Amino acid sequence: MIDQAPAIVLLAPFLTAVLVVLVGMKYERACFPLVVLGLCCSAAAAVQTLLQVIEAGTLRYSMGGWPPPFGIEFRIDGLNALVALTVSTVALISAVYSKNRVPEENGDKISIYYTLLLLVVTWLLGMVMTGDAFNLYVLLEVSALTSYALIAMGTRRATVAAFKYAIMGTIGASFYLLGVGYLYIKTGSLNMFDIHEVLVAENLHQSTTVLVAFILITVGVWIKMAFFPLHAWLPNSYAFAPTTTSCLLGPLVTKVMVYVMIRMMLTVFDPLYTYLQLNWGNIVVWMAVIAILAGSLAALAQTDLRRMLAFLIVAEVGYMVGGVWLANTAGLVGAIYHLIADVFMTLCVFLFAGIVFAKTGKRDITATHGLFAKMPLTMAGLVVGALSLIGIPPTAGFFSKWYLIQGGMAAGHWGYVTALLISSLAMAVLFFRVFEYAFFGVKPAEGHGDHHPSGKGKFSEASASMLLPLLGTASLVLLIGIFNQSIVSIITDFVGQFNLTGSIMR
Amino acid sequence: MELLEAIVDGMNYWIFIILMMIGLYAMITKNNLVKKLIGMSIFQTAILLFYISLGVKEGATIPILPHYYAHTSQEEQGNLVGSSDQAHAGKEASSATEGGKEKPSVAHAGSPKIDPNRFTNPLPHVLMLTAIVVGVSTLGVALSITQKLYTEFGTIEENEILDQLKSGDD
Amino acid sequence: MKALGLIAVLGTGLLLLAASRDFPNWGDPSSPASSYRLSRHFITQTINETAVPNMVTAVLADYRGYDTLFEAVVIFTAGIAVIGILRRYGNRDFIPAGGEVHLTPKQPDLIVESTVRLLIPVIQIFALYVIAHGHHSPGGGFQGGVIFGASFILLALARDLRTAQNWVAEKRMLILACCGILIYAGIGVLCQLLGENFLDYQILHRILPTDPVMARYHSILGVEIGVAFTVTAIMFSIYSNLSSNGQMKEGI
Amino acid sequence: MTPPAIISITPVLASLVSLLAVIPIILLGGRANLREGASFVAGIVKFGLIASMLPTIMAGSTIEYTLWEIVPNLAIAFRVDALGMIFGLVASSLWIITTLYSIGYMRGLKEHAQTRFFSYFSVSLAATIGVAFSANLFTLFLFYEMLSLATYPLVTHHQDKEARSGGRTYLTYLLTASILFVLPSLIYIFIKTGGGLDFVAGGFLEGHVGGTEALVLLILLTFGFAKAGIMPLHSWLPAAMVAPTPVSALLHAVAVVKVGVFCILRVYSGVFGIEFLSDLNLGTIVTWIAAFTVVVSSLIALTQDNLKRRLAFSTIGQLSYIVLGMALLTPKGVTGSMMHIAMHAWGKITLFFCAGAIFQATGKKYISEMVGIGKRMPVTMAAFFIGSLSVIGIPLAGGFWSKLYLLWGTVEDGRFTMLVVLLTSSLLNAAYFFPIAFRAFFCKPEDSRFEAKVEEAHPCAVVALSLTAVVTMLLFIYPEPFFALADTATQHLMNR
Amino acid sequence: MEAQGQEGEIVSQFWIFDLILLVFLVTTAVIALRVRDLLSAAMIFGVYSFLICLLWTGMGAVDVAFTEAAVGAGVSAVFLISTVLRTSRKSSD
Repeated sequence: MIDQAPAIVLLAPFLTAVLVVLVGMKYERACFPLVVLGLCCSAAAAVQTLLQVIEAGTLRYSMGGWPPPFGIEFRIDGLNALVALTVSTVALISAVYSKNRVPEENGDKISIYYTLLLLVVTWLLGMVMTGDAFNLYVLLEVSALTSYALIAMGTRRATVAAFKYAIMGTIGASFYLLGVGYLYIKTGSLNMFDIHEVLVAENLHQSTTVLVAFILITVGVWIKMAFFPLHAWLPNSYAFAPTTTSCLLGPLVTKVMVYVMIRMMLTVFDPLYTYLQLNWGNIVVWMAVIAILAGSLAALAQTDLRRMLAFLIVAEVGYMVGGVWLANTAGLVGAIYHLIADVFMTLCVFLFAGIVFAKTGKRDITATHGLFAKMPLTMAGLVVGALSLIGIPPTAGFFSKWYLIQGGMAAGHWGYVTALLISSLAMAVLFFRVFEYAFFGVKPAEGHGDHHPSGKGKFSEASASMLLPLLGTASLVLLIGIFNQSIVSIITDFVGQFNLTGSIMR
Repeated sequence: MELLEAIVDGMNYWIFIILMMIGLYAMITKNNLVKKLIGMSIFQTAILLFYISLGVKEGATIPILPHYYAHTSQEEQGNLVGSSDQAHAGKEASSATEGGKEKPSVAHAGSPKIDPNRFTNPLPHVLMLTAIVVGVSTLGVALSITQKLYTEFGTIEENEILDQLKSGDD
Repeated sequence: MKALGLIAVLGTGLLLLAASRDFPNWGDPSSPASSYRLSRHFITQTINETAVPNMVTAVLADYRGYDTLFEAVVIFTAGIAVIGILRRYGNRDFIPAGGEVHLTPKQPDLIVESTVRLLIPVIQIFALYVIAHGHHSPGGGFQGGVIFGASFILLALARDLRTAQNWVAEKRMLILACCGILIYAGIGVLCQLLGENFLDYQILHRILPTDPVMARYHSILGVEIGVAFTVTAIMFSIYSNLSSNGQMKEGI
Repeated sequence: MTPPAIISITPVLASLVSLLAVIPIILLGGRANLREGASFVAGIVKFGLIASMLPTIMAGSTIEYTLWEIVPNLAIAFRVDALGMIFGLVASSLWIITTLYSIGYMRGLKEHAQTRFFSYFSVSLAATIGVAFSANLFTLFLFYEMLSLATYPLVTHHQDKEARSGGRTYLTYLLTASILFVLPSLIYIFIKTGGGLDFVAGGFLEGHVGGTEALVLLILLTFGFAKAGIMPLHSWLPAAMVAPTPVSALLHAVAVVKVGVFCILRVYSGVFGIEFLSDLNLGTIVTWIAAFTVVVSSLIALTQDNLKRRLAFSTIGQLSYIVLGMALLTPKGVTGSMMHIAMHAWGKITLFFCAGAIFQATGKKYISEMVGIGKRMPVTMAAFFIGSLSVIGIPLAGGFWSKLYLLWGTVEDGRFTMLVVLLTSSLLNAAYFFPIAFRAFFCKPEDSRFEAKVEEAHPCAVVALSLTAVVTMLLFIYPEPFFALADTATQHLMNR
Repeated sequence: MEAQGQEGEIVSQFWIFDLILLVFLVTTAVIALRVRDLLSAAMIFGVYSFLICLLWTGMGAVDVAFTEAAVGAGVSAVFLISTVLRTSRKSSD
């Protein structure tokens, strides 16, 4: 009996999406439970896959039973399995969160919205699992396509942003496609692992074509992940999209693209090629430094809460790109761990922003006025997410920064280390500004006077479907931080196969 | 004549690059949204052109087996593949192909052995079929966004939309 | 913006040009893309392994069937996305910012209508032929589906969107699209249920009265039909949304 | 001589108990008496737990417990030694008294959000004890950050404009310094030593880093623990005086600032090692920085009219005594600096209690308004006088002993400049404290209300401040426990 | 074998046909982007698609050509036209 878990990870949300269209025509209220059920199956299968990978090493699943390179193959190692689990968990959380938001924001298109949501999850999962370079292109383009729709279902600013995203996203995906074509012309293969074998066996690393392919793929992926000078599409898209959309796409899309970059750099091209032969690490890390600083500073200048968070994503992308290009184990482990940690902490703050928007109808940072008194649990969720973004132990964000800084120091790249620290500070300023609004919002009667005993009546927390995901994510951020060793050991196993310099301190 | 051939040889690559540059330039600089999208389509077809070009083989025909191949080999395949395991057969077949590489042009009409040089490479075609579909889907979605923008802003000129956003409250 | 765009474009062009000197000769049969075992296997072995003479169809629907499933879902996604973005339900008084676009009302034209009436069945039969004959000639589910969808579009263009909608209502189209996807994915899942990988058609010989190779052959046909369903439905759905600006009232 | 380590969970419990106390405090939020009862119980349990470890530590042993290995080679681990014990004892005993005092103060002023106040108070204490009992630099850093964050709501308790700007300054200084200076040094040390951050009596950095690196690390770590208030990173302390007085008292005279100097002491002794520092002659640089802070802050204190601000600047100076004593790197100096943690804590908290009591009873904040106040609040002002004695270092109060040892340390090292600095600063201390007490008792009050009969603050507050004043005097007569602990610690550190 | 010979000849002379097509292709692409009337632009884009479909037939990619004829010259053009009619025909550039 062949193990089907890897396929189910993908098929569950996909088939549910089709069902949601059919069922949604008649019974609109059945959509939400169906979505949650589908995503639960997916998450369970992802857990199963991860466990198998931990137990038995790389897992292979040939679609159509054709052995690679003839067919398309899933080759799931620790990295895929971890990221897939992350994606499906986030999808599940956002789906639960969407229960009240979707009817409110897109009341007449509930089933359509849910279908698109499930489809985008399918695409993202597919991207994470696939071992075929061309298949990845299809998924890349289609996940973007679905995102355009999910974003364009928001306000009119979101529509403008979606168009911009459509143009830039197509350019990015097309660059990637060209890059794959350039690889194909030299190797004749499309399977990622097979391409790598041919590249090594025929010593194609000297060829200009392969170099151009590398540049095209990297630039294409950078556009998609909003790496700093190419980030123009991101802030407005995530700031003005429907709440659930930004909760789902904001954390995931950029991170999945970082995964694609890592996969391309390490698995398709060789680390020897990307790190040693090209030797661009220094330049790219400096670009990452600029991205981190620009993202953080731009975030400081925002007054719109979600726009501010969107700029944080730009900064976080800089973290990861820099970490990967540091070209040592600690940096790479840090980048991958940060990928996972950042998904949850970004999700946490986006969920918070959504709750604030739902409760107050305002997008501004000042909308958080006095929330500590009114919604203490919600604020607790935000505090965890924010502390993690700032990098305060024992949240997940601290440990990712810990490894990244180790990587930066081991590579002797002090600019990167400084940028990380400065951006931590910028985030501290950002979030404490929010905390201040939330804390000082209620003017106490001339500073004194005990109004606590009557305080219980004025609590007005968000509904459970919004609050529980936030608290769940917050506790995940803590758990990922506290149990970071087990995650890091999976990542280390993955990174270990590339024999990079500088092991992480044991 | 040789010079001409040299040009002709690289011609498709040249044209692909030119078309791609035209499309990309239109995507970046055109102000009208529909124009941007036309540029996008041209950009995408340029990439298709590139892929198809690299599948071309001198002296090869379309990747559809003529009838005589099909019939003979269908008789053959009864004992070639038969009930044996599929993946196993795949391996066998591929090793047979490796052998064929050393002595090409063994193919003659009627033989079940197919000369790979007689047919164009089908793989880029398959890929580009998918890419066309993706392209038209993107175009459809982008056009619907354009229409939505028109209903919301009353224009499909990018600068006018941005001006409205700057002056507007939302 | 223009200068920046020009620089970006020229940069990309130069980059691509730089590599093209390194390319194998035009049409060289020994270029890596053509001589690698992947391409050779597809050319020489498809007939043995799937019994389909059209290699493109075989590779599309079998070797890379997983990709093609997504190709069909791409179309499906696009259809849903267009509905999501554009569709406006109900008769709410909605005045777009640009004002209502008034097209000149369509005059019934005898010649056009009769021609179309004559043409549509022919087109549809041709579409069916393209779908069914995809194994032996160019064509397949996707092309056939587009042609089939185009026949409805033609109807809507010649008569009116409402007339076409009477034939194929919006919901029915969506159901058709879903069915297409379900046929495709269903075949894949069936293979899983029989104990093989997703989309591994050869195992279907257990329930089909054929050997494994012919099982592949027939499954490819089934898959193509699924694709055709989806493409037909979605092409028309996108068209009707785009041409009526999401109102589904009057087309162009 | 390595004393045998005892594995016991007691230090963890000691830190946890006040963290857990938050739950009953929140649950009992509505009923003030029970809520504060819970605080009390937690305080007493905490003190009991710490005191129960005292005999073991006095015997020269240590108590260790590794809670959780969070990153390979990096654990949240606890270890109690003599140095940590001094600090733990001071902080936990003062918590009980401060709770008593804050009941009086908060009720007297009818402050809002008292539940929140007591909850964060407990959390801060948990963090403080965590710092005291950390076994490695990482755990130390963790609790250090926790303390910064937990005290923020306390500092900004009034939630008005002034509190906001004060809180901003407070967090900006503390977080900036710790993230920019401590964290990178931490990781750098981690990489250089190949994964060791555990405090070792003689330091573990020797052989891993060169002279210049050591200097840079030393400076980064000295300034990074900005809670120690070494100039120029001191401005947060006066700014944080916007907090309610019990907070200022416990956190800014005792817990927070002492955590800062304690961290510096720990790093000097446990990371660098006294011998390593003196080999590289790095102590001198720090003594100069500290000496500068001592003199300048005393001069600034002279010019302050706001009593709490004057106390704040006095604290900055006194903290630098401790750093200075450590940086002398002589046995007597180190002993003196450790004792000064305890002695100054008792003295200074008395002074803050008095300032709070005055404010609560009369609403006066400025020294110029306090002329003749001794007639109205004799107990408070008497306690104030005793507190001043201790801080200045005059016999009859505990501060005398620590200052004596500090002076002895300078002589031992032959650093007469430092001797002069210490003496000058003592004079300055006297100059800014004595006039207050003098004018309170012997001048004719400008405010006629002071003529009236004796009217002290809320009884809880008075009891608390009398208690600390008495203890301050007792410490002069019987400094034995702290002296013995400091001596044990010094021997342990100096003899490797 | 006969068939092969014929094909070979066709291929050897194909470049003239190819060249003409490619020149037309670039021209139509430029015109489609230059013309100010969007309806014309959409039409010319249809022509462009048709040309590229011819080119692909010449290269032996019949399936792709078929698809491009149906999708590019057919459906895409209709989509573009319906959008143009539903929005505005005029373009500023």
